[in-house]
Amino acid sequence: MSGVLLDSLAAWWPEVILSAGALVVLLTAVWSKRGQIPLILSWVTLGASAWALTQTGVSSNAPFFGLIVCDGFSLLFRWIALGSIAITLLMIMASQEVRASMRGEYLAILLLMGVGLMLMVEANHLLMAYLSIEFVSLSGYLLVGFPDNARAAEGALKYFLFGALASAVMLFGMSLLYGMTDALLFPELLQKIQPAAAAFPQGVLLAVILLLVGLAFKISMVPFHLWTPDAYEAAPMPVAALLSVAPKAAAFGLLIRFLSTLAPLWQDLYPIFSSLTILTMTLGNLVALAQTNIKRLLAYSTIAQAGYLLIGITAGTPIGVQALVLYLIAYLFMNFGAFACAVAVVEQTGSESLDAFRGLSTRAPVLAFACVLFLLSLAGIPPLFGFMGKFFLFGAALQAGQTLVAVAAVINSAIALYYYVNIMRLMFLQSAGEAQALQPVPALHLALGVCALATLFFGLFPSSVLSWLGPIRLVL
Amino acid sequence: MTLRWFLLVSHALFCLGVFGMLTRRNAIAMLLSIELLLNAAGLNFVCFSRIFSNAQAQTIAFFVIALAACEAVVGLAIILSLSRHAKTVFADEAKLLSG
Amino acid sequence: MLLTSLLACPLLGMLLILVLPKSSVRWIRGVAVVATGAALLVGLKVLGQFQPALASMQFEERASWIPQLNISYYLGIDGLSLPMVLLTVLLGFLACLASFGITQRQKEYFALYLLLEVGMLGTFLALDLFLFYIFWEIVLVPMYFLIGIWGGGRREYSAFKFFVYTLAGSLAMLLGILALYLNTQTFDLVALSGKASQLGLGLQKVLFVAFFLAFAVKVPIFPFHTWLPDAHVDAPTPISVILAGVLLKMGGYGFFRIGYPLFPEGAQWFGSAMAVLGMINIVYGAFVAMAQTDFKRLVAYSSVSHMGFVLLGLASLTSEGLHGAMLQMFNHGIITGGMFLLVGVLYDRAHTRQLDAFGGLGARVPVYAGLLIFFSLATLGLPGLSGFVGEFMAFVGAFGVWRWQTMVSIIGVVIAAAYSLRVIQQVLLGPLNERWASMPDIGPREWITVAPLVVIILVIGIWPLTLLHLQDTSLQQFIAHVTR
Amino acid sequence: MPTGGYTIAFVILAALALMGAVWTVTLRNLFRAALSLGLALIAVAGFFLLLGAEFLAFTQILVYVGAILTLIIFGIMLTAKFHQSGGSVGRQPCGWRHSLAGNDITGSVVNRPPLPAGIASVGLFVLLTASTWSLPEHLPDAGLAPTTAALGQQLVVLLVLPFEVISLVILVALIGSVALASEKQRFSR
Amino acid sequence: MIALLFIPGVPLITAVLLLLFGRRIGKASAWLTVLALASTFFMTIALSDLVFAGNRIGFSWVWLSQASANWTLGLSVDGLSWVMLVVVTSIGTLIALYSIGYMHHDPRFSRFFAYLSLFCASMLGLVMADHFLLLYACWELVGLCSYLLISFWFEKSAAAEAGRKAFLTTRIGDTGMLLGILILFWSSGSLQLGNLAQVRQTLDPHVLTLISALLFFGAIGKSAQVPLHIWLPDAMEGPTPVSALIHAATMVAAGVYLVARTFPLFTPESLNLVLGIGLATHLFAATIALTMTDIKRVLAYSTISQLGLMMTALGLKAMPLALFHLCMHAFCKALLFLGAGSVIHGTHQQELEHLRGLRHFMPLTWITFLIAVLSLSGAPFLSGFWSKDAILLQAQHTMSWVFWSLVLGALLTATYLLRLYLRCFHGSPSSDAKHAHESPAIMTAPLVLLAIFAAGIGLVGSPWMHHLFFRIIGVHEMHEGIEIGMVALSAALVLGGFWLAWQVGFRRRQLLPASLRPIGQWLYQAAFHKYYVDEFYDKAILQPFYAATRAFSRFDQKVVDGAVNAAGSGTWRLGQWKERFDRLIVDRAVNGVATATRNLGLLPRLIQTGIVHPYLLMIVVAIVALAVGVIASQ
Repeated sequence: MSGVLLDSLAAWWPEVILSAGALVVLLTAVWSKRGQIPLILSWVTLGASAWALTQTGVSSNAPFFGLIVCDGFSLLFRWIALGSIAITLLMIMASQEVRASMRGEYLAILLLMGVGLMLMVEANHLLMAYLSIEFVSLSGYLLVGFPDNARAAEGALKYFLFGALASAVMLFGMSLLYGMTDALLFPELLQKIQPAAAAFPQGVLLAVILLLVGLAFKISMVPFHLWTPDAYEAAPMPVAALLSVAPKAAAFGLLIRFLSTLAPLWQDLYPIFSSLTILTMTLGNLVALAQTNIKRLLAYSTIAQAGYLLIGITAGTPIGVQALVLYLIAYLFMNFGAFACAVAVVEQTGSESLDAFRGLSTRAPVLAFACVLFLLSLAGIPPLFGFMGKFFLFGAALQAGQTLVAVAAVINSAIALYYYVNIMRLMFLQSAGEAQALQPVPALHLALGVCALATLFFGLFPSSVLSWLGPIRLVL
Repeated sequence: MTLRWFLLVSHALFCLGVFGMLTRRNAIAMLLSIELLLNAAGLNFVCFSRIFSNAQAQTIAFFVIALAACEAVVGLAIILSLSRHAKTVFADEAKLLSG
Repeated sequence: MLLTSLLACPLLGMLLILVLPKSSVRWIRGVAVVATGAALLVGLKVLGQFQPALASMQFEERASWIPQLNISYYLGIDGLSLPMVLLTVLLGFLACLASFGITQRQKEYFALYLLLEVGMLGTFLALDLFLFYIFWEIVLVPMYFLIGIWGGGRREYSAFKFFVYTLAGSLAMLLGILALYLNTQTFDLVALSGKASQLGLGLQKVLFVAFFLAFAVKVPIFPFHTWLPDAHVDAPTPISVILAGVLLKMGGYGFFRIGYPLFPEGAQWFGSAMAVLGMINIVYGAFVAMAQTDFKRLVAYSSVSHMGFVLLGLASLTSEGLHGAMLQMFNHGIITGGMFLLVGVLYDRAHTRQLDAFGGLGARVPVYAGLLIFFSLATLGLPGLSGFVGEFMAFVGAFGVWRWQTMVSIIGVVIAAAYSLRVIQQVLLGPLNERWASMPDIGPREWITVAPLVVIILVIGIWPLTLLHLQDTSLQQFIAHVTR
Repeated sequence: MPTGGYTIAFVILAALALMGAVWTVTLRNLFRAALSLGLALIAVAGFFLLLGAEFLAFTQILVYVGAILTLIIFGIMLTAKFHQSGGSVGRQPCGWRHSLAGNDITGSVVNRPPLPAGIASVGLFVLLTASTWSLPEHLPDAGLAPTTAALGQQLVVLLVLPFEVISLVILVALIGSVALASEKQRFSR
Repeated sequence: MIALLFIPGVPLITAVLLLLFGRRIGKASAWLTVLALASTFFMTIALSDLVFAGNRIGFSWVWLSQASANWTLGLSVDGLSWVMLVVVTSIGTLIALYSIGYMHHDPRFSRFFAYLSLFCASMLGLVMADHFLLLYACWELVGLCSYLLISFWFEKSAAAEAGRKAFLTTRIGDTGMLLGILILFWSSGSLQLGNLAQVRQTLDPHVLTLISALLFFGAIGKSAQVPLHIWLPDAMEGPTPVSALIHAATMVAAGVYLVARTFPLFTPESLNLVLGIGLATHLFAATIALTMTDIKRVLAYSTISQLGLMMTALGLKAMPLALFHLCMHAFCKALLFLGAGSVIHGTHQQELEHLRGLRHFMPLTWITFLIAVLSLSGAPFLSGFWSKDAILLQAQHTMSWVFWSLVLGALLTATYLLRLYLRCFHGSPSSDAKHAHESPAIMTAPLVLLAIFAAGIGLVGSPWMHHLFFRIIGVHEMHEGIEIGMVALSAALVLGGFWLAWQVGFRRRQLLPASLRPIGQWLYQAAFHKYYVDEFYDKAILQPFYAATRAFSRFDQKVVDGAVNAAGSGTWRLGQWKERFDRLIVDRAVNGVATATRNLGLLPRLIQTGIVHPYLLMIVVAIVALAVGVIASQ
């Protein structure tokens, strides 16, 4: 018995370290309300967890009695989760807005959210899936609501209400699915879904759709995207950045795992996915066109990006999944980078309007340059990382015969160019006027540097990332 | 006595919860509706656990209760925060966000 | 390593400029000139070592880049790309000299300029489809900024229009590249020309159209041309030169390197449409050019007209027609490049480009007048100057295949004469407009930028074989491959 | 339990649960709505009993009715002065007593128009019922129901991971809520 | 024979030198030009032995592609081209000489000679070309030089405009020629000029007709035939030596030369076309010449008319005669123009109103002018007589109506020429004429030399010299002897013309009966206004053309570009609309009409407000819809 647990723990050390570190941070926070100690401890925790993650081998047997799996697929997502937390931490350090109300609790919740994120991609059991989603959601609501102002509270409330409904619907779907299959573990589910679907065709499909709603909500898939702009706008920028990347990535991981479990139903589900994929990117892009607030613009941009990511799922092939993961990694860097730029601008100008970017090339050349890099990468211009991701995604769609999706994606890329280039236009083509030069913030520049370097380097030399994707063998 | 009737009840609870979510303007009232939703799901799990004689499904209902508590706590905290800042508990009256 | 060093010259120059302080304008300019000059020298060295009799790729360089996808860093030159490379390094150098007139944000300007040159050269050198696409797209970004920051008029609008238009086209190509790869498992252009032409006719058609869209925007082919007048007009002079001189050629080169060899049947299926489009370009562009009152706009539309000959020549798939198309691309780069330089000279002095604002400058600035007349005559296709040879050969090649299209296109020649003469007349002839009574004649730096072009126009016009023999072998092989 | 009694119990519980639920979502008085929720929750606990899940039934009553509902009622009272729509804060004296009496919570402003929501909910209900109608109908004997002991076994052995995780979740919820709901001025100044 | 390259090469190099260093060379540039042209003349003469022996001297080089022999360009000299060479080089040299005096004070003196050399080089190239491509190239180049020289005094708007008109009008003709060349290439595969006779054998007659008609279209433009004649009168804006060389003697005759050179391609049908156009031009231009009052314009229309005559001869299949007339006309007309130039130089006037009685003040000019007039009018035994006489004879043998038309034409020719002559040199001197002075020797010397040619050169084609001219160009069966009737006719025509000119043109008598006078007046007005052809072209072609260009331009901006912009802004609006949809429509749709009306008043606020419930409702509706969709589609 304890042998099983010990074995299981061997694969789970990163999460254990993260949880323990979070508790320690929480404790120290009680003593030093505003000191640097919690922050340092957080970094130590993250470092230790990352180190543990490097030591974690890919195990084929599922730890904790099969409740979770620590395969190559989840390993990548765990890295994404850790990376997101780390970059968010950097941005928090740089953000005056957050530092003003930053407390140990904040950091602890952030670290614990990391545990939730990792669990999401490891989940191999309906309960674990639900639990981890709730874990991430609850910490998300709290992080959004943390700043001591009405806007944050309002955003948190909205986020909470939408999220609660979505997860409740999902739970209900899970209950129905269980009722028709008598299976809670994913492998078991995979075996029993076929007979169940034969016996209760409508019931199973309904259950699956209810179940997918929760995940669709997390990845801001249209029509479950409506919370996104409000929550991002309300949240402090670093948190918005985190929400735009980490839960989304984890939800994609879980979604893929779910769908590979429900593979026999894919034929029935894929029309939904292909149409919603097109809808998501189109709507995200079109609405982003009309935005004048940088946070909202980025929010809609992330919706559109989710649409691109969904292509990987729509394709339903191993290549598709690999492309999705590749794009997620790219997305991690470029989206965080874009948010980091926004943090720098919003923090120092106090304005969330796009006009705050005016003349940035003279006010903060390095920042502007990095920002261009991220925007171009988001727009999918080679040789940046984002392009590589898109290249694979489009290729996967074509390979799967989803020409319509690929064409829609291409048209959307052209539309999206408008609002990305619009920011570039403001930064470089417009004169700064009265606006002040920006002061460089070291932590932020570190975050920017890391993201920019990754965006450029992996764009030029993607083969290393591609080799990480090799182990992914999930098929929908 | 058949499963169908239990399911009817749970579905009814679920849909009433949804109805509440859609009609209640007061955030706390919406919180109440969420509890209804979760209960409906819990009831389902217990029903099915009974059918399949699966103890694990029952424990899920247990976890659901715990998570419902967490949600209620977080939701209330947010509502309190909002009421302190915006002096309202009406979900659609908070209008600082522009969308 | 010759070709890599060709790419490295501007790239290193760009990196060097990035680390130079913003204020040392003199150094920045120096670095840019040295970088582009070095590229020019390397280009000439390539020309010297190039063996025209070989049909295969020369100076090949290959290194694995993304092994998972069979993508390699694969460069090479043959008779089709060599003229384009020469054009690029030459105009790159001359336009760099012409860029000394840029008075603000020089560091950014020259860095972007050199990046642009890297992209253009890479496009012409790449033999890996993926690499080609990367370079193709790299060109967009610096161009956007170069027009948008240093341009005039509605520069933001024009820059964006250029960006979006071209990107939209390239995205179609991206899909095409992917589909091609999925069917052939390679990006190697040399291998592809063997493999892809085995594809079914239906697929070839679809792929050809996908690539066509990308190239059509760049060429530009009616109705995808409207970015061009705006971009040309609002770009600063050196960038107009590059835009007209090199960027448009990327589209035509794309047809030669990819569109036709990879999808011969598709291309032949598209041939009649291509001929009609070429005809429309020629006549329509000329008509619209005739109505322009802005000098640059007129030249821009004349580009549309002239690039039509490339299409016409391409559509013919005859030796003469293809020679003509290739030659026309080169010539157009030289002639229109020079034309834009001259417009720039005038604009620097007068700060207007309205044709009717001038008049009688012929007596005031005789050297400039001579040059303008020379380039105008080259534009209208006067025999003895290079423009004629390309147009004539395109006509000769196309006439046997696309009879009535060619006949209609000949109207374009007349209108070309009409608008070219109109330029001469409105700017140079008639009584001198007193506003310009003290206008200085062309200066030494401007002379240096234009003089090589004059020589090239004359040399090719009189002795086209200088250029034609470089591409002859490759073109013969091209024809044999496409029409097999 | 004989079938007849079972059915009667079921009917009574169902009636209670639905009544409680309907009141929860329709009563204008929030305090009463909360109490109605309590009624529904107790009815559900009754169902748990009927289904042989005694432990869960007790948990339900303890945690839900005992803790959550109490918490919510406290929440209602804490925010009582804002339970009036239109942002007319402080226009008239109103405290939790008033809200308990249902005096100040007036008219249509409490709820949104019910028709579209009703249609949607009924649609959902029809959908759910229709698609699960074909599920097997029989309920096995009570003797086969999992016992509390089995439940405990599950919790500490097989489900030890979620058990630990939910403690983390609760931790997050608690520290977050405390931080969020408390007056923060003294921390942030 | 690579030495052939020198013939066009020497003037070309001169031109390049003058273009580059003209200002430094200064006045010497004129002499350089004269030297160059004279040397080409002597080179041409040096070739005479070979040519007289009936040889075809050639030199060719690979031009475009080694792969195909079609693109081997070449120069060659045979009798036909040799004759043209002689004309061009001799007249060119003399006119260059003349120009030294005429252009003496011009600020762009060297530039003028540069252009002149360039023209001669191109013209020589045209004449010697052994390949259609080279021919076409030189054809365009002479057009260019014509343009440059017409617009030489570009400060005058009229001159600038005239140059452009000339270039464009001829270019229209050139496109026809280009098309003809293209058809020829694709039907025969060869563009060599040397083997046209063989080509003729292999081609379908209809194709031949098409090709030759198109080539002739080029000739129409260059030789200012109806309907493309409009440019030549305007071209008189150029300096007079230019008019003499380019627009009288050489370039305009290139059209005739082209038809002569490609004569084997012409079929009876196309020759009929040539005949028709030529004859129409001949008479048409002659009538206009009768009414013109500008000395150079009279000559210009005369040129058009005479070119028409040559075309007529070609149409009568009398190619050698046409060529003969070409040469004779070249000398006469060059002389006439130079005389006119001398008059203008001496009086600074070119309107006949202001020129009277010049013979006393400009005797040399007067005499030479008279010789030219008589010669061109066909006074017996002068040069013009021989050529015109032969053509008349030919017409008489073939078609009598042509003959009578030509007789009429000859009468008109004599009339307008003598009218011109009389009004210039006779009568009481006008005020301008009184200040006139004879031109310097550098100008009169060429006049005298040309006068000798104009009077006597015709003998080379006369029976008296055994039709030497025709033998040179390879025609051996000419009928010997002089027909007395023809001589008499010619003399009668000259006399008749003189009488008319004297009565009507000089003394302004009304010869017509009163009843016919309105018609005469009407005809006169029509001719005086050049039959309103310019106006017609302006209304029927130019204005519509400009309107079309503007329409195209508007189309480009409004429709093509507009579509793009509309797509762009449409997307943008769609974005805004979709956002509104999110915010507003969802809300309204779900709340029903009643709520919607209620919300109308609150519209601005609603846009501002984050709406929770409609979003939630949308989620629920979406769930239901998705589920129903999936289940239904199962």
